[in-house]
Amino acid sequence: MHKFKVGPVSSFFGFTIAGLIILLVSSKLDDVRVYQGATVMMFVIGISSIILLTGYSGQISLGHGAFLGVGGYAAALTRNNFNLPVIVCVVIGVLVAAIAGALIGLSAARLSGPYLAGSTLALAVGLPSIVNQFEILGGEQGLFFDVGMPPAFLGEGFSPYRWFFYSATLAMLISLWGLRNLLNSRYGRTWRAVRGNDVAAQLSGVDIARSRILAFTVSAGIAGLAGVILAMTLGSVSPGAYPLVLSFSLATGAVLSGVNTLGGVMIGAVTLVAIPEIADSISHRLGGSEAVTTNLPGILVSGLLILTVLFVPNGPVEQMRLSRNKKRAHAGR
Amino acid sequence: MSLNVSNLTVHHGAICAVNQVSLAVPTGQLAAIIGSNGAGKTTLLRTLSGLNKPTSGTMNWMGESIMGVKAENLVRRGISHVSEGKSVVPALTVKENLLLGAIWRRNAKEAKQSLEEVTSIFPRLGERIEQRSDTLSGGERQMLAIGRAIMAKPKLLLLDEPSLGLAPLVIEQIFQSIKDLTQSMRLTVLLVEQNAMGALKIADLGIVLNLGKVVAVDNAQSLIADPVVRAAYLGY
Amino acid sequence: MQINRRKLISASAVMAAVALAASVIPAQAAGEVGVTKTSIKFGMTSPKTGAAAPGYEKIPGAVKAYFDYVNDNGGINGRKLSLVHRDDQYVPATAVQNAIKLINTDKVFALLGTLGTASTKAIVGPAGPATVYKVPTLYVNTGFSGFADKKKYPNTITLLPSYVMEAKVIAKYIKDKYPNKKIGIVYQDDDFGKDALTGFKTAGLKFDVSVPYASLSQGVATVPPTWIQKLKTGGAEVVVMFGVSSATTALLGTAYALSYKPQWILASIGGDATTIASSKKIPVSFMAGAKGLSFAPSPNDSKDEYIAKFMEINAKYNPGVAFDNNIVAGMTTAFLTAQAVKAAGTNLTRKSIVAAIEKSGSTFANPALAPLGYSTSSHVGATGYWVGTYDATGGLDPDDNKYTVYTTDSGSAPVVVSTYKRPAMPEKGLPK
Amino acid sequence: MINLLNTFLNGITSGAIYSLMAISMVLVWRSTRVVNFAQAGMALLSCYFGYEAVQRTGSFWIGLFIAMLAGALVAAIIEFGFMRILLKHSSQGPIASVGPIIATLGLLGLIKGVIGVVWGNADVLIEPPFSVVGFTIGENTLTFSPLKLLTLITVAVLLLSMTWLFQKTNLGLALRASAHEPEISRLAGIKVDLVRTLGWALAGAAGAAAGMLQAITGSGGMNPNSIEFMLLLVFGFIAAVIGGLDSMAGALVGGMILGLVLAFTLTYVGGSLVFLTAFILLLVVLLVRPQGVIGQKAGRRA
Repeated sequence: MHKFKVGPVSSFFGFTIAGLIILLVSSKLDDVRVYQGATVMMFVIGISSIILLTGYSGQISLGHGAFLGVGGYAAALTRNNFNLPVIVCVVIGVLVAAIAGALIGLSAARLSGPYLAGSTLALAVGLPSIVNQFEILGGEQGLFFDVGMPPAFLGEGFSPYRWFFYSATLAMLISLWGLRNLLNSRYGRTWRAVRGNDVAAQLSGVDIARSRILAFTVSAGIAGLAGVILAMTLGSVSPGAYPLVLSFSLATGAVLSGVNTLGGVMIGAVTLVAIPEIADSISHRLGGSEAVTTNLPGILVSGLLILTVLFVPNGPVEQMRLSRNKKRAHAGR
Repeated sequence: MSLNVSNLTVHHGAICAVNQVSLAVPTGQLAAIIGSNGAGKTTLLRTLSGLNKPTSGTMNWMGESIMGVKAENLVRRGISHVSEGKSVVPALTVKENLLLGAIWRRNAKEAKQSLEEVTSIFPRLGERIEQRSDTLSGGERQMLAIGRAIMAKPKLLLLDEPSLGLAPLVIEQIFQSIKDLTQSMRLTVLLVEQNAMGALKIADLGIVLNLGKVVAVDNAQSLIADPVVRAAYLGY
Repeated sequence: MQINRRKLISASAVMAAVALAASVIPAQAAGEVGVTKTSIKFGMTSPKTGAAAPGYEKIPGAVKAYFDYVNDNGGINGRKLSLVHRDDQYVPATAVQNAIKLINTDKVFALLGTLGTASTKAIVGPAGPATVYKVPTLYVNTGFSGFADKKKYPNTITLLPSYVMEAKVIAKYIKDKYPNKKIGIVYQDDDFGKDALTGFKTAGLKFDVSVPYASLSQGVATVPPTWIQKLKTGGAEVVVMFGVSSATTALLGTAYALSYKPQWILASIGGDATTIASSKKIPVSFMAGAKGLSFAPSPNDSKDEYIAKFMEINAKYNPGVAFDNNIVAGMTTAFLTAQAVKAAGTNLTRKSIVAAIEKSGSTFANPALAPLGYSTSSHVGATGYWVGTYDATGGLDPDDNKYTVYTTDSGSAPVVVSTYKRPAMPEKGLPK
Repeated sequence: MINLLNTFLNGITSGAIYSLMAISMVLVWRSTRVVNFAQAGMALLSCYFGYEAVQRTGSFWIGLFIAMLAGALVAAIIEFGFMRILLKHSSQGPIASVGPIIATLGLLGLIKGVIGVVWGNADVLIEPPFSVVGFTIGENTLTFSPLKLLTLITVAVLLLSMTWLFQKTNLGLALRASAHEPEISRLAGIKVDLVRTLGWALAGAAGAAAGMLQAITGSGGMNPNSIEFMLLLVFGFIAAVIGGLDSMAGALVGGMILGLVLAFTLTYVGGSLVFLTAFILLLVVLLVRPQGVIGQKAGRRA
C-alpha cells in the first residue's frame, strides 16, 4: 500500500470529496439518522485511534473509553469554568487526553499484549471512581457540555443534531486526514517497523519504547477527540457516558474494520451503530420473547466479532486487497 | 533393512529443504548424517519423527509406512527423537524430564526400572535427580535429553547435533555413551552432526547430505578415508 | 494508498446508503403528534438489559399493564393508551438515541419515567431531544432535585421526592426521637449521597461517624465489613443508610454477620424490604425494628386500596411477574399519566398536558401519602415521607398505626408534619 | 486489634476467591498463551447450571459439583471448537497480538447474551449453605463466619487436589511439560492438543468454583451483566499478574496479596478508592517486577 504514495495535498481533495458526498446524502436524512450519523463519526474517530495503536504499533487497549472520558471531561470543564469557544475546548480535550495517554504509554511501552490488555481494562474500571473524589467533576451525574445552538446562517429551526453531525463529520475527516499523513510520515514507518519486528527495528536504530509511547500518546489524543464529540452529542459528560461497554465497542469496531489499515474504519463504525437496528427489525419479523429481543443485539455483535476474527482476521478491506493481489498473481502466470 | 527412506522430498514453504533423499539403515547400526549448514539434515530428522510434513516420497520403519504419522504416535512405534539443542524441559526436574520419556507407556513400574537403567548409564543424572534441569551443565542436559529418549524404550533413536556447543572432552563422553547405547540396547541410530569426524568415528554407516541431496553413502571408515569428503567436511 | 482513499470514500458511500434507508419525516398532520381520535402513544427509555437492569426491568411492563387495564375499560376520552419502550442499558448515549427515535420514528406524544439521573439529564438537558423537540417528559424516575426546576426544565415533570427532602425528614426524625445519641451514616460517595449530605446540613444534623463508599464497591466482598468496623469504632448508636439496595443489603448482611444491632434508619432508595429479603443473605426478621421511609404505602400492604388494586391489575395484565415496589412505581406513573391525559381534555396537546399537571396535578389520585407539589411555578412531585418501622416480615408499618407524613422542600423550608389527605381511589382505579 | 484481625480475615477470604479465579486464568495462559477475558463469563454460565442444580436438589455441594462439571465442559468445548481454529486463523499479522484477546471479548458478549436469553436479565440467587453469623471472641463478633471458613476450606481443598494432580500424576506432568515445551512433549508421546483441552477444562472448573463462592459470599445475585463477576475477572487477572501469570503458586500468592492490600486500604485509608488501589497495585507490580512477585525461576515452576 505504500507503493502508490499520494501527497497530503491531493489526498486532502479526496477527503473533501468524501465530506461533500456525506453532506449531500445527509441532507435527505431525518434527525434519527443524522444523530446516528454523528455517533458513527464518533466511532470512526475512536476506532481509528485503536487501529493506530494496534495495527500500526502492535499495542492493544481494552480501556480506551477512559481516554474518551478524559477528553470529554477536559473539554466540558474548560467550557463550563472558563467559557472558552467550543473549538478551544475541543483542542484542550484532545491535548489533555494525549497527556494522559503519554503517562499511561510510559508504562504501556514495557508491557506485552495480554498484560497491556488487562492493565488498560483495569484502568477503565478504576478511573471513573475519580469523579467522586473531586467536587469539580460533578460526580456520577456529570457535567453539562453545551456547545450552543447551530449558527444562525443555517437558518431558524435547524436541527442541532444535524449540526452535531456536520461537526462530527468535519472532526472525523480532519483527524483521519491528519492520521493518514502521519502514518505515511517517518513516524508511521517507524511504527510499522516496530510492529513488524522489534529486533530488526532496534538494530536499525529505532528507539522502540519512544515510538510506542508516541503511538500511545497520539492514539489517546484522537480518542480524546472522539470523547469530546460524544460529549457534544450528549450535551453532557458523566462516568455513565463512557462505560466499559464503550471501550469494548471500540476494540470490536477496530477488529470489524480490520486492525491493519484505516481503509475499512467506516465498516466497523457503521456496523456498531447498525446492529441494534438490524436486531430490532429481526425481532420485529420473528417476534420472539422479550428475553430474546433484548439480548439479540449483544449476541449479533459478539457473533459477528468472533466470525471476523476467525475468518477475516485482517479485516474485510485487507482481505479484498489480498484476494485481488492473488488474482493478479494468477493472471500474471 | 529396518529404516527405509526413498525419494523423500520436504519443502519449507517454497524452499526445497530435502530433495529426493533415499537411504536405508539396517537394524542395530549407527548411521551418521553429515553435511554443512542448511544441507537439510535437521529437516530430514524432523520429518522422520513426524514434526515436519513430507511433500512426497516414502518412509518405512520395520516394513510399515510412517508417512504422515504424528510425532506423538511414532514414539509408540519405537522412534525417539532428541531434537536439536538441549531438548529438555527447563521448568521440570531431572527426574520429571526422564519420567516424561516414559509417560506414554502408562506403567509406573516399568518407568521406575527404565529410570534406574538410565541413571546407571548416566550416573551424573542420578546425582542431580531432584534438581531443576535448567541448573544442569550443557553436557548433563544432553545426557538428560538422550536419557529421556531412552526412557521411551526406543528401537530407532534420532539424534540431532548432540555435540552442539559442548566442550571437546564432553563431546567425547557423549559420543562414547551413544556408541555404548547402540550396542547394549541394540538400537538403530540416525545421528546428525556438524562434527563430522567425531560422528563418523563411532558410526557404522556414513551419509553425506548437500543442499538437500544425498551425495555420498558408504561405511563410515571408507568415508573418513575418502579424500573428497575429508577436504569438504573433515577439514584436512 | 490510492486504493485506500477510494476505499474510504466508497466506505462512506456505503454508510450513506445504509443511512438512506432512513424514513423521511412526512409533513405533520393536524392534531398533536402521537395522538389520534382513538389513541395516544407514549414513549419510555430505561434499562431492560445491562448492569442496572435487575429490578428496574419490571417497570415498563407495569406501565403497559395499567394502560391495558385502562384500555379494556374504554381508554381515556375514547383514546387508548399505548407505550413504546426502548432499552438503553442505563447508558446515557443510548438513552438519548432512544429518545430521538421514540420522538421521530415512533412519533410518541410524550416521554414517561426516564430512569437514571445521567440519562434523564442527557435527554432533558439543553441539547437533549426532549428540549429540542419540546416534548414533555412526565414523571421522571430519579430523585435528583434539579429536574423540578421549571425554568431549567420547562417540559419535565418529576415524581419522587428528592434525596434532599428525604435527608431533611430523616434529620428531623432523629432530632425528635434520638436526641443526644451518637449518629452514624453510610452513604454512596457520589452526587446522590452528596445531595443527602446537603439535606442533613440544611437540617443542621451532624454525624459522629460518617462512612462514604464508592458506587459499585459494595460488590467487592472486602468492602462492607469495613463499614461496620468504622461504625463500631465510632460507637454509633443510630445508623442512617443512604445507599442503593445492593449496598443496603450488603450493609445489613454484614451487620447480621457481626450481630451488630444499632438503630437502623434506611433511606427509601435502598430500603425496599422485598429486594433485601430476596437477596437471601439475611433473614428478613433481622430488619425488624429498623426505621424506614416511604412516600407510598409498602408494596405488601394489601389493605391499602391502591396497592390492592395494583396487585389485582398486575395479576391479570402482567401475569407471572412478582409484585414489588418496581411494579408500584410503574403503575403509579401510568396511573398519574392517565389522569393527566384525562385532565388535559379532548383537545390534547403537548402544551396542554403539562399545563394540566401544573393546574391540577397536585390533586391527582395516587398511592403517594405525601402531597404532590405540582403548581404553575414548580414541577416538584411528592414532597415528603412518612417514617415507619419494619416488622419481622419485612413490611414497613407506620408508627402507632397511623401514617405521620413529614413534608418539606429541597431548599431551606422547615420539615413539618403534613395535614395532606390522600385522595380516595376513584372507582375501579380509573381516572374520573 | 479486633479491627486488625477482621481486616486480615476479610483479606484472605476474598483473596482466596481471587486466587481461584487467577489460577483458572493461569491454567488457560499456560496451555494456550491466551489471557481469556471470557473466563468470568464462562464461570457465570457454569454458576447458572450450579444454580439450577441447587434449585432442584437444595444442596449447595451438588450445585458446586455441577457448576465445576459444567465449567469444565464449557471450557473444553470452547477450546476444542473455537480456540484451536482461532489460533490457526489469526496466527500472523498485527491481528496475532490482539485477535485472541478480542475474540475472548466476543465470547464474553455471546455468553452474556445466551444467559440473558435462557435465564432472563433479572437477578437469580443462591442461598448460602452455612450461617453468615460471625464467630465471636469474648464479646467481639468477627466478620469471619462459618460461611467464610467454608469458603477458605473449599479453596484450600481445591488447591491441594490441584497441586497433587500437577505434581504427582502423569497428567500433571504432561500438563506442565506441554505448557513449556510442546514440541518436546510431542516427541515424548504426549497428545499435546488433548492435554491443552484438559488444561482448559481444569481452568473452567476452577473458575466455576470461584464463581459459586463469589455467588454465596457476595452481596448481590447473579445476572447476565453481574458486576461482581466482572470485578472477579479484573481482580483475578490482577492477582494472576502479581503472581507472574505463569505460576499457580504465584496466582495463590497474588490473590492473597490483592485481597489483603484491598482489605487494609479499605480499613485504614478510605472506602472510595478500592478500584484505583487495585489498578495502581497492578501497575506497580508490572513496572517493578514484571515477572511477578515470586520471581522468574519460582514463577516458572509449574
